[in-house]
Amino acid sequence: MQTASYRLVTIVAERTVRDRLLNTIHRLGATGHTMQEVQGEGTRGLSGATWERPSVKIETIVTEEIAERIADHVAERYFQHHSVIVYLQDVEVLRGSKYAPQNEEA
Amino acid sequence: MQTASYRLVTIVAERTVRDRLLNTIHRLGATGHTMQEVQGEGTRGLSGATWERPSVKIETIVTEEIAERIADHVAERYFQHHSVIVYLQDVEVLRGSKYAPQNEEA
Amino acid sequence: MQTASYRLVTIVAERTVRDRLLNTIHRLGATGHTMQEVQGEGTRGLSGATWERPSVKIETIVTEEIAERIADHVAERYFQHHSVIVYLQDVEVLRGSKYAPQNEEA
Amino acid sequence: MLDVLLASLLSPVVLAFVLGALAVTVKSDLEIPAPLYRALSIYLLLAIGLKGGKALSETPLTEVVGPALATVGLGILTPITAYTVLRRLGRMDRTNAAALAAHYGSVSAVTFIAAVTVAQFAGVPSEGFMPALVALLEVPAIIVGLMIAYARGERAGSWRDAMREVVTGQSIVLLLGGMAIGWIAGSEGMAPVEPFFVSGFQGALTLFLLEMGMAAARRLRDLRSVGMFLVGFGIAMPIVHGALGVWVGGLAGLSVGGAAVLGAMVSSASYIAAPAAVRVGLPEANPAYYLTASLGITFPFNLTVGIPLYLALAKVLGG
Amino acid sequence: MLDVLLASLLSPVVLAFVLGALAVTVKSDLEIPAPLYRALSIYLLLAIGLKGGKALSETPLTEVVGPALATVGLGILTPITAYTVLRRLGRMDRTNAAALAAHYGSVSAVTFIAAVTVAQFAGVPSEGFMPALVALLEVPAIIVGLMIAYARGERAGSWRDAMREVVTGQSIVLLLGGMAIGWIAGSEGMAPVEPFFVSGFQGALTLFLLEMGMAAARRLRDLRSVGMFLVGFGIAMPIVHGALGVWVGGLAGLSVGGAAVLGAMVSSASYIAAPAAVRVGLPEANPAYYLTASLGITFPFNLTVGIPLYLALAKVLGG
Amino acid sequence: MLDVLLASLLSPVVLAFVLGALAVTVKSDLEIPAPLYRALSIYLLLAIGLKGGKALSETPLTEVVGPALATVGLGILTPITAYTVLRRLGRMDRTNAAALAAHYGSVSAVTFIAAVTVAQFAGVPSEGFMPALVALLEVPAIIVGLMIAYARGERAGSWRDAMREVVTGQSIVLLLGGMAIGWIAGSEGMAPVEPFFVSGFQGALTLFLLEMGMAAARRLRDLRSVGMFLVGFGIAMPIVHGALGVWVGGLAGLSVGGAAVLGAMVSSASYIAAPAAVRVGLPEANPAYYLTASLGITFPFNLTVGIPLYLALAKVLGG
Ligand SMILES: Nc1ncnc2c1ncn2[C@@H]1O[C@H](COP(=O)(O)O)[C@@H](O)[C@H]1O
Ligand SMILES: Nc1ncnc2c1ncn2[C@@H]1O[C@H](COP(=O)(O)O)[C@@H](O)[C@H]1O
Ligand SMILES: Nc1ncnc2c1ncn2[C@@H]1O[C@H](COP(=O)(O)O)[C@@H](O)[C@H]1O
Ligand code: NA
Ligand code: NA
Ligand code: NA
Repeated sequence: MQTASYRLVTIVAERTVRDRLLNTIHRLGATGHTMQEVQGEGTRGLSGATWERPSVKIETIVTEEIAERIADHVAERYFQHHSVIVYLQDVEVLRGSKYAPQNEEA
Repeated sequence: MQTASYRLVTIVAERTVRDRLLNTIHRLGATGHTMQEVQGEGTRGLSGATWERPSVKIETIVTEEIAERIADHVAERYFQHHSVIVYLQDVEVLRGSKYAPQNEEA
Repeated sequence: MQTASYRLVTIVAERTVRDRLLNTIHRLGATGHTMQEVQGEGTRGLSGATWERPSVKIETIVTEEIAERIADHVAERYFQHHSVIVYLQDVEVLRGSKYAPQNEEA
Repeated sequence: MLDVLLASLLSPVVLAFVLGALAVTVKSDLEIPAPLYRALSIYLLLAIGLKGGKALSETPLTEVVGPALATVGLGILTPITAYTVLRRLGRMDRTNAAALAAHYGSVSAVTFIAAVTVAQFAGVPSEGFMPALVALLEVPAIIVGLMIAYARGERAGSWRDAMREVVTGQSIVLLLGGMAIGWIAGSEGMAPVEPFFVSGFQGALTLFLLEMGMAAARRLRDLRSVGMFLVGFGIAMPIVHGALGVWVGGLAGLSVGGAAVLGAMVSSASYIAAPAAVRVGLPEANPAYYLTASLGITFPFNLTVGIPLYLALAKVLGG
Repeated sequence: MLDVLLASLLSPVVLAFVLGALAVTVKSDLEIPAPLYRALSIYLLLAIGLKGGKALSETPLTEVVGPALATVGLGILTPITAYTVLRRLGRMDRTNAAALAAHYGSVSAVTFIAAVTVAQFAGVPSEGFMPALVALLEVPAIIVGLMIAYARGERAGSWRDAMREVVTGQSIVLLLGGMAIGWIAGSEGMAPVEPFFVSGFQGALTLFLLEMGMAAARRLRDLRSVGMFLVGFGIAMPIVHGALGVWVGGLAGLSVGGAAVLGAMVSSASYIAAPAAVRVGLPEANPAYYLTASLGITFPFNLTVGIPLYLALAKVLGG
Repeated sequence: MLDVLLASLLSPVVLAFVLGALAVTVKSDLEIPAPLYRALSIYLLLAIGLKGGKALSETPLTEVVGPALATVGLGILTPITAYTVLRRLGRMDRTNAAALAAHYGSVSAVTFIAAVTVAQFAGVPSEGFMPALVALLEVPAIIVGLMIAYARGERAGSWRDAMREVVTGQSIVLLLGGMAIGWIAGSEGMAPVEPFFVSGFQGALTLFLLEMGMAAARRLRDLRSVGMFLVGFGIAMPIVHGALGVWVGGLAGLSVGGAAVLGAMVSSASYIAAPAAVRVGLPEANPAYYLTASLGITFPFNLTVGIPLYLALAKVLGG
């Protein structure tokens, strides 16, 4: 099994910022993302309750460098006023090249 | 990018214990959680199939100490008779203070 | 808190291969799995959009050895022509024995 | 008898159940989205309640008392018969026997609906207040079943949580709530919502049974694991309880149709309210037993053979 | 008056709302699947639009102009009154006051529907083109509310994004879109879809209000955090705005029923369009305030007491 | 001709499609919950089947044989014509040409429904057993398309899995299953479920097309990537196949309406059954091609211009 190390960036955000977040992520170099609807609770109270649009959890596997770019951008642009959190983890992926922009082997 | 290290506690549980679990988690010091509906299979067979209420996956980012408290509580209170699993991972978060009770900087 | 180290294998795949994937995973020794519907975007474009069947994210906690078997199988069998990705992470679980085939203590 | 059997077997509702089972057998990728299934069950329970409540608002209480008492009595008796059979003949451990007792004492709303439709079709409509009896039959058996278990020392589950689960469970809330609404609103107030809750009912039920058929077929795969005795139990017990229900229903003054429907109710095994309560109150009981028996064996049996049988019996006793 | 109050209080729609609230209070495990709730709200908004559009296609424009202008006027005025009250009497900070102003100036579609039903029932049906007024009332107030906030320097949110959110929001698209469809198709084209969108409407609304009741009850838990003043505001402001709406509606030439419905619309607080826009345009505003007030206090008040009140007022003024 | 064109263009169903497309264009946050979309497609397919089955139970088999054979013939012929055009004129690689052939040989259920509605409206209703032909037309083309591909050496996908996917696919199961149910239950048995499956049909279709419009609009964004030839193909091929269908339908003894509907069926491209099968059998084919062409180009074309065209043609040939 030939794996490569990448970063898994997870963003949990209220629905209103979803599309802007997705655009940014891909603009900053992510080659893909996986998304699901979630409900959550945090310092701003409940989010994604039935009667409002569900919050989303966005996961993207990227290089260390792009991960930082994404995290920084989200922090600066959304933290102050939106229900958004970001966290990073290491992952080993197969087909590493898949997750690096213009497929430079990772 | 200024990150802090925390623990990501993930609990997958049958629906019946959901609300009790959420209360406990927050009582034990979690500042928030993210939750989604899942289907699963394990030693107790299928759970969350269509005709019954879906199982839930609860994720909470907490300090090492609170993570242990939660894990221990779940183990002792639910493992014997309920479809519940718990696992822990390290995560790097932005805005570390967010996840520590009464915001003591982490 | 008495934890054991295992591998968390995450597979994101288009719906058509779901059942075959689940069978394989369990055949290769997984004792369980957790699954949820997701939407995604990658090199093959969007997957799991409204009008088609949602993609799935399958997570299974297994031993290092089984993790490799699963990853290799998926890579060889699905990568070329299907929308499938796989990544691995370390997790600490309670009740380690639960995730090892024929319950040999981990 | 035969024509009724055929008519009920060949109704779209039953055929949809068969189609669902077939779809699973041929490994079709047909899948009913879970939210649709849940939406339908909420709709069906609320609709039953509304209809029952409206009927109650037009029925003199005296007519209801007899059948109501009979129903509660059966709800207390049947879990005990079931438990005894399982322990004596089945040599089953106490916990699982008690869990199954709770299921077979309680009632399956869908079996009830099917029975009402068949009776209607057979020209012997049941009383309009029958849904009230469903609500009455659902709870006691579950309580009795759990009591049997708790009567025997230490339990993993929580009695209080289990009771709360029973009385605040979705099916009770929707049934009783719907009945209250229908009763308060009366036929005049109900008129505007009837196109949705009454005309649409049979169709929604058809869609619901499509998924039920799929769920039952999936359950059947566990048949081996539950053993032949449970299979026999899942067929014989309903017949006994059904006959009992028909007989008592007649004594309590129900019409032929009403007695038949009560028989079907008593014979049926709960697979929504009871499992939820048992998971909380008797978590150590094995779901494979009570789900396979109630959903995989008894429900299909009643839907196809049982209901016409109870109807025939009611005609014999009642005519 | 009283009979109308009772009739509206005891309609299945309102009772379903109460049932939902009760279910939350007794901690029932009843849960409306989120997709069902969203499906129902899409259905209801589209249905309102379709009905309104069909009605418009049969109404001479001249009849609509007056009420339309009056509605827009009220949509601009009411956020200002609300803002002033909140700042002067409530000593509330500018941001939250502006956010609440946007909500109370805009309209709640469900309150509108309930009002139409009650007026209908009370024998004073409202004009068929009323849905057009809902679309007209929804937007301006939100814009005014945001303008008030943006008029005061630096903002976290984006004015452009907020405007886009308002005018391309789901409720506007479905209302206006539905109206366009209904208007173009006309009564002949609409006929085939009416069993679905017209006959089913009241029933779907009942199911929808079941969840609304649950949401409102959950919101009420935050009551403490919002303070007594907001509670008073959530009841007094609707009465003032409602009376104003009834009065202006009458002057604009609406029938008694129409004036009552306009009153209900003006008095109501948006909890779908406005929150969405405010989250984007005024993210620093606290949702606990505007959601609890509009969903937890004003909506239930209007549904139960408000609407009959405005109707009575309309009869007095109009008769 | 023109009045029919208008009538069909201005029907709520088509207008809803346009509204959906517009919503995407203006970047509205309108979103149809996926489970609702799936629920609607299950409902529509089952409803078509039920109606068709009921009609079959009332039709002498002899009337059906001719059209049935004609349909199967067209299902075998059209994928070949499509493949040839794509290879010869389009210079497209074998895999993608075969994939597209499977789609254009098969049928789009929604196009079928729309055609039935338009014919109905135009006063030339189609035969009641037409849904049976949909089931017949869906499968063969997909098999032929895959055979063409597999005839040419090593394949990534699995022929067996693909075949299983085709014949056990959700649309076939629901169509055939529904037909069986409707046929067995007959008009008497169907009566109770018709308010749900028949009266509600057009409205549910409207909601469904709202999402279809959104999906088509999103697909159109990929237009650049698929190239001008495919756009032309997506419009010209349906016209040719449609004309062929109308002509053959007439020869096979279908009424004017029936011939027109068969034309629409033959001209349409599958976007549910075919994609599912192709993903399994020809995973190396590029979805951007077959989805954009069938969903983004051919479907809208048929819905707006195609259907009235085939109807006009049928009148000319038939009258
Ligand atoms: N400690 C936490 N653990 C997991 N998820 C969290 C945590 N805190 C916040 N979240 C998620 O992030 C969302 C926004 O958080 P907040 O801005 O604090 O309300 C919440 O709705 C949760 O879904
Ligand atoms: N090995 C595993 N990997 C991932 N999830 C699991 C695993 N085992 C159990 N689960 C999840 O935990 C739930 C309860 O497990 P169990 O109590 O073993 O039935 C299952 O329904 C799954 O969702
Ligand atoms: N970089 C990525 N990060 C997260 N998920 C991804 C990534 N790339 C692909 N995926 C997921 O894997 C699925 C298949 O990817 P692909 O085969 O590249 O289209 C996508 O639909 C996404 O759900
Ligand atoms: Na029973
Ligand atoms: Na207002
Ligand atoms: Na075709």
